[in-house]
Amino acid sequence: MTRFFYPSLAVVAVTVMSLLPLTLDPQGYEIRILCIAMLFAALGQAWNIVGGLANQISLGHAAYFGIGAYTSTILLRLFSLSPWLGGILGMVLAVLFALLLSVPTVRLKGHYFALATLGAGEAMRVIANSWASVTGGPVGISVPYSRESSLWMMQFPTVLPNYYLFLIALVIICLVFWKIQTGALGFRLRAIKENEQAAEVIGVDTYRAKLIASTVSAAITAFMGTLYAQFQFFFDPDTVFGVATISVKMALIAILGGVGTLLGPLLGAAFIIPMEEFANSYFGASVAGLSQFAYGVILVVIILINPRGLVALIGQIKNRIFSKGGSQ
Amino acid sequence: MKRSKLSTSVAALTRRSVLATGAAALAMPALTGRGFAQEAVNVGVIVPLSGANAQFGINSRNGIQLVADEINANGGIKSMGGAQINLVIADATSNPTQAATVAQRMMSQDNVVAVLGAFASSLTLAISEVTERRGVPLLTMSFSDQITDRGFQNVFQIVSPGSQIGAATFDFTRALAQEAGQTLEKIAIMYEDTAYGTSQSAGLRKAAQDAGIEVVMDEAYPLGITDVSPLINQLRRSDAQVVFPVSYLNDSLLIVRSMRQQGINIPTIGGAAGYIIPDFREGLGDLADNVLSISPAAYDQAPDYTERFREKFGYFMVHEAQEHAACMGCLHSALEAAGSADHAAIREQLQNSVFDQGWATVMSGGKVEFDEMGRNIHASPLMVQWRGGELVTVYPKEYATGEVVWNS
Amino acid sequence: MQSITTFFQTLIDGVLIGGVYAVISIGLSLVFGVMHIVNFAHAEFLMLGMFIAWFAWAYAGIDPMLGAFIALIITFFIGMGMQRVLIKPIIGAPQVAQIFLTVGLLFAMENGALLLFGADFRSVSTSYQTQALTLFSGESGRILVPLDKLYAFLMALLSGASLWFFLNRTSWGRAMRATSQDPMAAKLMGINTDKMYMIAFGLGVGTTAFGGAVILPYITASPTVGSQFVVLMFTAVVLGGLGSVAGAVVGGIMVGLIQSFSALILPIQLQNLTLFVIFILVLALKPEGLTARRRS
Amino acid sequence: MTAPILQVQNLTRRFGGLVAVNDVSFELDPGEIVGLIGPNGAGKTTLFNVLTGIYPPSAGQILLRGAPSGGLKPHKIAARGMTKTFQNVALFMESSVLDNVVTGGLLKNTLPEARKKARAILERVGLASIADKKAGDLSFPERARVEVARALCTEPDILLLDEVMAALTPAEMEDVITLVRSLRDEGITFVVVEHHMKAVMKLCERLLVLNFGELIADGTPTDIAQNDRVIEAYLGSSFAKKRQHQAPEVLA
Repeated sequence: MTRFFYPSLAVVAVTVMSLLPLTLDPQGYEIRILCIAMLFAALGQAWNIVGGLANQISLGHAAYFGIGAYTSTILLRLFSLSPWLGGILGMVLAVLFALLLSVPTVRLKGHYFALATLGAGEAMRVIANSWASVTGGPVGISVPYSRESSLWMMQFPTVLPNYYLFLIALVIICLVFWKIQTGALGFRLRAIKENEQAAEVIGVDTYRAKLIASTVSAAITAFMGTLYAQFQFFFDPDTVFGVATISVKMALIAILGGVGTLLGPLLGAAFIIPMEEFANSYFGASVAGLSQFAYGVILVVIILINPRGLVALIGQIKNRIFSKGGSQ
Repeated sequence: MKRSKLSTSVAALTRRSVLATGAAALAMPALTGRGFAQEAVNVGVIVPLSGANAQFGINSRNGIQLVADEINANGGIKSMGGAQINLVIADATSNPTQAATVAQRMMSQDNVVAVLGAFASSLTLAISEVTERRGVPLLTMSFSDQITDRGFQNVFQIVSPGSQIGAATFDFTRALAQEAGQTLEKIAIMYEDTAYGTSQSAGLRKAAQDAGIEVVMDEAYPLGITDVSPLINQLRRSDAQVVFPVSYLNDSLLIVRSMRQQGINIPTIGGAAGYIIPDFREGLGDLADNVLSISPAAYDQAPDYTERFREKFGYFMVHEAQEHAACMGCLHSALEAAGSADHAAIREQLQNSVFDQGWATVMSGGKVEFDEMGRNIHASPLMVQWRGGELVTVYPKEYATGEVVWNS
Repeated sequence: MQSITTFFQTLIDGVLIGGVYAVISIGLSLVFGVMHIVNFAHAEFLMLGMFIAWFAWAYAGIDPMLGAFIALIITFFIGMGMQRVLIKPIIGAPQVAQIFLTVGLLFAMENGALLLFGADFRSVSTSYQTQALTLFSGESGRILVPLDKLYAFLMALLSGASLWFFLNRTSWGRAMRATSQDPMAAKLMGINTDKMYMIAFGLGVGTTAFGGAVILPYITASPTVGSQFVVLMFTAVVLGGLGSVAGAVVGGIMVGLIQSFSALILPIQLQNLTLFVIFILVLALKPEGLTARRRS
Repeated sequence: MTAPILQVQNLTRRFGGLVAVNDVSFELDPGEIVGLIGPNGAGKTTLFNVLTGIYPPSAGQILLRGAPSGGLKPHKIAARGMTKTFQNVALFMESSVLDNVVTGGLLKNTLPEARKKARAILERVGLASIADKKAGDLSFPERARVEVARALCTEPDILLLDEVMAALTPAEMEDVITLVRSLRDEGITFVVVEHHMKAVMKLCERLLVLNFGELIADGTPTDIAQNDRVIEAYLGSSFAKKRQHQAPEVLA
C-alpha cells in the first residue's frame, strides 16, 4: 500500500492543482498568489538540490535567477527572441556562472560557503546596476506589452496560462529533485553533506557531484527567472538579484518546509507565501512594518521549535498522536 | 539649537500618533468595506509603508487621506449620490513583486475604481503592468520616464518625467547664475545609482552637454554609501562652479556637511528627494539655508490648500504628499464627471478633462491635463531654496515667491 | 594623477572610516569566535546603538560620543537576554538553522524598530560636525581631518583597546577565550560556559552598538541603517579571519583603505564590487583570514 | 614473485615544522596482511591519510600497481583500488546502514547493482539484521563494522583498516580475523593498524613499526618482537606520548 500511497497522492495533488484555477478569476488575486507560491516552491526545490542534499548553503542563488530573467528579457527586447529560447540561453549562462563561481567556492563549507555565495549574488546585483547600457541599470527593465496572445512569445491576456506554466515547471522540477534524491547522485550528495572526507575516501568525486548539483540547480533557477519575467513584466536589479527577495527567500522556503526533502519546499511555499499575503493585507496598511516583523518572528519561532522544519514538525506531531493512540 | 531639537520630537510624535490613529481609522473601513460597497467608492492606495522608503509612503498616504477626508466631509461624490470615498490602503513594501500582488488584490477583492501610488518608480512600474491589463486607471507621482514611455493607456503621471526634471535642474541653475552675473562653465554631478538617481542625472547631463558646458565630475555612487569623502575630495579637485547632488536624505546630509567641513561653498542644487523634506533642515540646521533644489511641486504655490496639511500633521506639505493629493483631486473630479465607478468611464474623464478645481490646482499652473501618453502637460519642475526652515520657490519667474540667494 | 596631498588625504580618510568599520566588526567576530555562529542580525545592533544615542541626545542633550556608553550598556543586557532565549538553543544545531534564525532576527529587529521608532530619519547636530583640522595647506592642495570622523575613530580605538584588555588581561577574558577554544575542557575546568556565551554575545552586540553611536554625527539613524553596514562588516571580518578580534581591527581598516583608494582609480559606483571580489577571493584562498598565523 | 601492488618510496609528510611521516619506504605484495604498529602519535593514521590521498605527500613517491598515486585525490585513489576505514568512525550518521554501504558500491556499480552488492556484503559481515537502522543509532563496535562493509563495497585491492577492533570482545575480534583472512583469500591486501597486540600478532604475517614518523622495523612478528629499537620505542612510549601529544592526527 505504501508503495502506491505517495505516487497516488502526487497524482491527486497535481489533478487538484490543474482543476483549481478553473474555479477562479483568471485575472484575479488568488491565481496570482498561487502562481507566486508555485514559483517559490520551484525555487525552493532548486535550492534544495544543493542546499538540502549536499548542505551547501547558498545565499547567492539570486545570481542565477537574475541571469535568467535578464537574459530572456534583453533578447526579447533587442531581437524579439522567444522567451523560450532566451530562457534556454539564460540557463546556459547560469550554468557558466555556476562553473565560474565553483572555482573559488567548491571547497568551502558551511558559513564560509554561505558568505562567499552571498558576496557573489551581490556582485551580480552591482554589475546589473552599473552595466546600464545592457541591463537598463537601476531603472529596471520591462517586457514589452503585447496585446496579442502567443504561447511562443509567452504573452497571455490572462494569468491562467502562466499558472499552467508554473505548475508544469514545478512538477518537472519536483521530478528532477526526486530523481536526484533517489538516484546515485543523491547518495553522493548526502555523503558529502554528512562527511565529505569519508565520501572522498570511499570513492565519491565530491567536486564533480557538487558541480553537477549546482549546475542543475542554477539552470532550473535561471529558467524560473525567465518565467517570472514573463509573469511580472517589469523588474529591476534589486528585485531579481535581491538577497532578501530571492536568495534568502528560496532557501528559507526549503528550510522552513524541511531541508533535503521532496515535500519541504512545497510545504514551505504553501505556508510562507499565503502567510506573507495575509500579514500584508491585514497589518500592512495599519501599522507600518508589522507584517515584516511578524514574518521575522514566525521564522525565529519555527526554527526554535524544530530546526528541521515543518516536515519534521508534522512528523513529530503525527508520532505523538500515533504513540498516544497506541498506548491506549 | 534647543528649539530645533524640540520641534524634531514634536514632529516625530505627531507623525507617530497620526500613524496610530490612522491605523484605528483605517481598520474600520478595511473590515467593513465590502458592506459599504453599494454606497462607497473604493480607491486603492499603494505606497511603501515599510522599508527604506517608509517615511515617504507615510507622507503620501497622509496627503491622500487629507483630500479624501475633505471630499467625504463635503458630501462625497455628488454625481454618485453622495458616495463616500473609501481608501483601501496597502503596504507596497520595497518589493515590486509584492506591489503588483497588492494591486491585483485591490482590483479583485476591493473592486477599486482607480489606484494611486506608489512613490518609488520600480513599484509603480510593477503595479502598472497589472492595472494596465485590467484597464484600471493608475495615477502616480513617480517620475521615471519609463512609466509613460510604454504606450500604456491607463497610467497618468502628474509630474514631469525624470529626464525633464533633470534638464530643468540644469537650465534653471544656468539662468539663475546668469542673473547673478556668473557664467557657468564647469559643473559637477554626483548621484546615487538608483532608478531615481540615474534617470534624473541623465537628463541633467544631457542638458549640460547640449549647452556645451563641461561636466568636470560625473560620478555615480552606491546607495547607502557610508563615507562620501572620496566624492567630496574629487569635487574639491574638480574646480566645478556648482554641484548637483541627486540623493536621498542620508547622503544629502553627508554631502552637504562634508562640503562645509572642507570649506567648499559653491552653490549646491539638490535633486529633490532628500533635499526638500523637513528632516534635511533638522539634520543640517542653518547649514541648510540657501541650499537649492529642484522640486516637482512646491507647497508655496498653493498655500490655501497646503497649509491644511501643516495644520493637520504639523509639518509642511512635502512634495510627495502634495502630488499625491493632486492625484486624488484629479480622480475626484473625474469621478464627479463620470458619475459612475466604471473604469473605462473614469479613464475617459482622466484623459480628456482639464482639472482646474480643488486639489488638482496645487500643481504648477494651477491645473492638470494629461496628454495621450498620460503626462501632465502643465507640469513644470520648480527651483526651491531653503530659507529658515521653509522652502521658497525662486524659479521659474512666473512661479517664484521669493528672490534667489546666489553665492558664487 | 594628483599630487602627494591626494595620497595622504585618501590615506587619512581610509584609516579614519576604517577604524569605525573595525569597531563595529569586532563584535561580529567575537560572537563567531566564541559561539561559532554567524550572526546575520548583527548590524541591527548598530542601528539600535544609533537610536539609543539619538534619544540620549534629543531628550537629555548628551553628545553621541558619551551616549555611546549608554548604548553599550543597554545593548549589552539586551544581547545577554537574546543570547539566553534565542541563540543558546541553536548552538550546535545544523548550520542552516543557525543562519536562518539570525536572518529571521534581522527581519524582526529591522521592522520592530520601524514599529517602535517610526520611519523618520534621525540625525544629531553637534558643533564639531562641520569642522575639520587642516594638517597641511599649500600649492598642491590641502589635507583635512574631519573632526567628527576623528572623534569616532578615537572612540573606536578606545573601545577596541578596552576589549583587547578585557580578553587578554582579565580572568573573565581568559575564561572566555578558553570557552571559545574548547568549551568541553573549559567546562571541566569549572568555567560557566553558558555565562561566558551570554557575556560574549552581550559584549559583541554592545561594541557594535557603541560603534553605531559614535558615527551618529555623520550617519543618519533609521530602521534600515543596518543594511548599509552588513557588507562592510562581513568583509572586514572575513579579511581579518572569522573569529579573530585583532583580525577584525585590521580587516576594518583594510576595508576603509580599499574603499578610499579604489575611488581613485575606479568609479565609486563599483566600490562594493571591489569589496565583493576581494571578499570571495579571501574566502576561497585564505578562509582563515589574511592576518592569521599558522596555528600549531 | 608477482610485482608489488604498492610501493612507498621515501615518503615524507610535514605539518608546518612537524614531520609526521619521515622518509618511509616499504612495499606490499598482493594478498599480504600487514600490521602497522607504533606508539600513539607515531604517524600511523597520517600515513594512511597520505596513502589514501587525504593529505598530499610533502616528498617521496607512492606507486599503486606501478603507477604513481601520490597527490591524487582520495576518490581517484579509491577508484584505483585503495581505500581505508576511519579510526574515529566517519559514517554518514543520518543515513541507514544499507545506504552507507551502497554509497561505497557506487564507485564501480550502478545504483541497483550497488544495492545488491551492499546487501551481500552486509550479509557477509553479519550486519544484515540492522541494514535499515540509522548509522547514528548504532553501538561503536557496530559502527566499526559498517565502516569495513562500506570500504569493502568499493571493491578495493588494498584496504587500510584503522583500529576496527577497538572495543570489540575477544569473540568479536575472532570474527573479524576470520573475515579478513577469507577476504585476503579472495585477493584483497590489508594493512591493519591495531593497538591490541595479541590480535595483531595473530592476524598479520608481517609488521611495519613506526616511531616518530620513521619506519624503524619491517619484518615477521617474531622478528619484530625481538627488535631492540622496537622494544625501546615501546618502553619509552609513555614518555613519548607526552612529548608528542600535538601529533598531526590530533590536529587534523
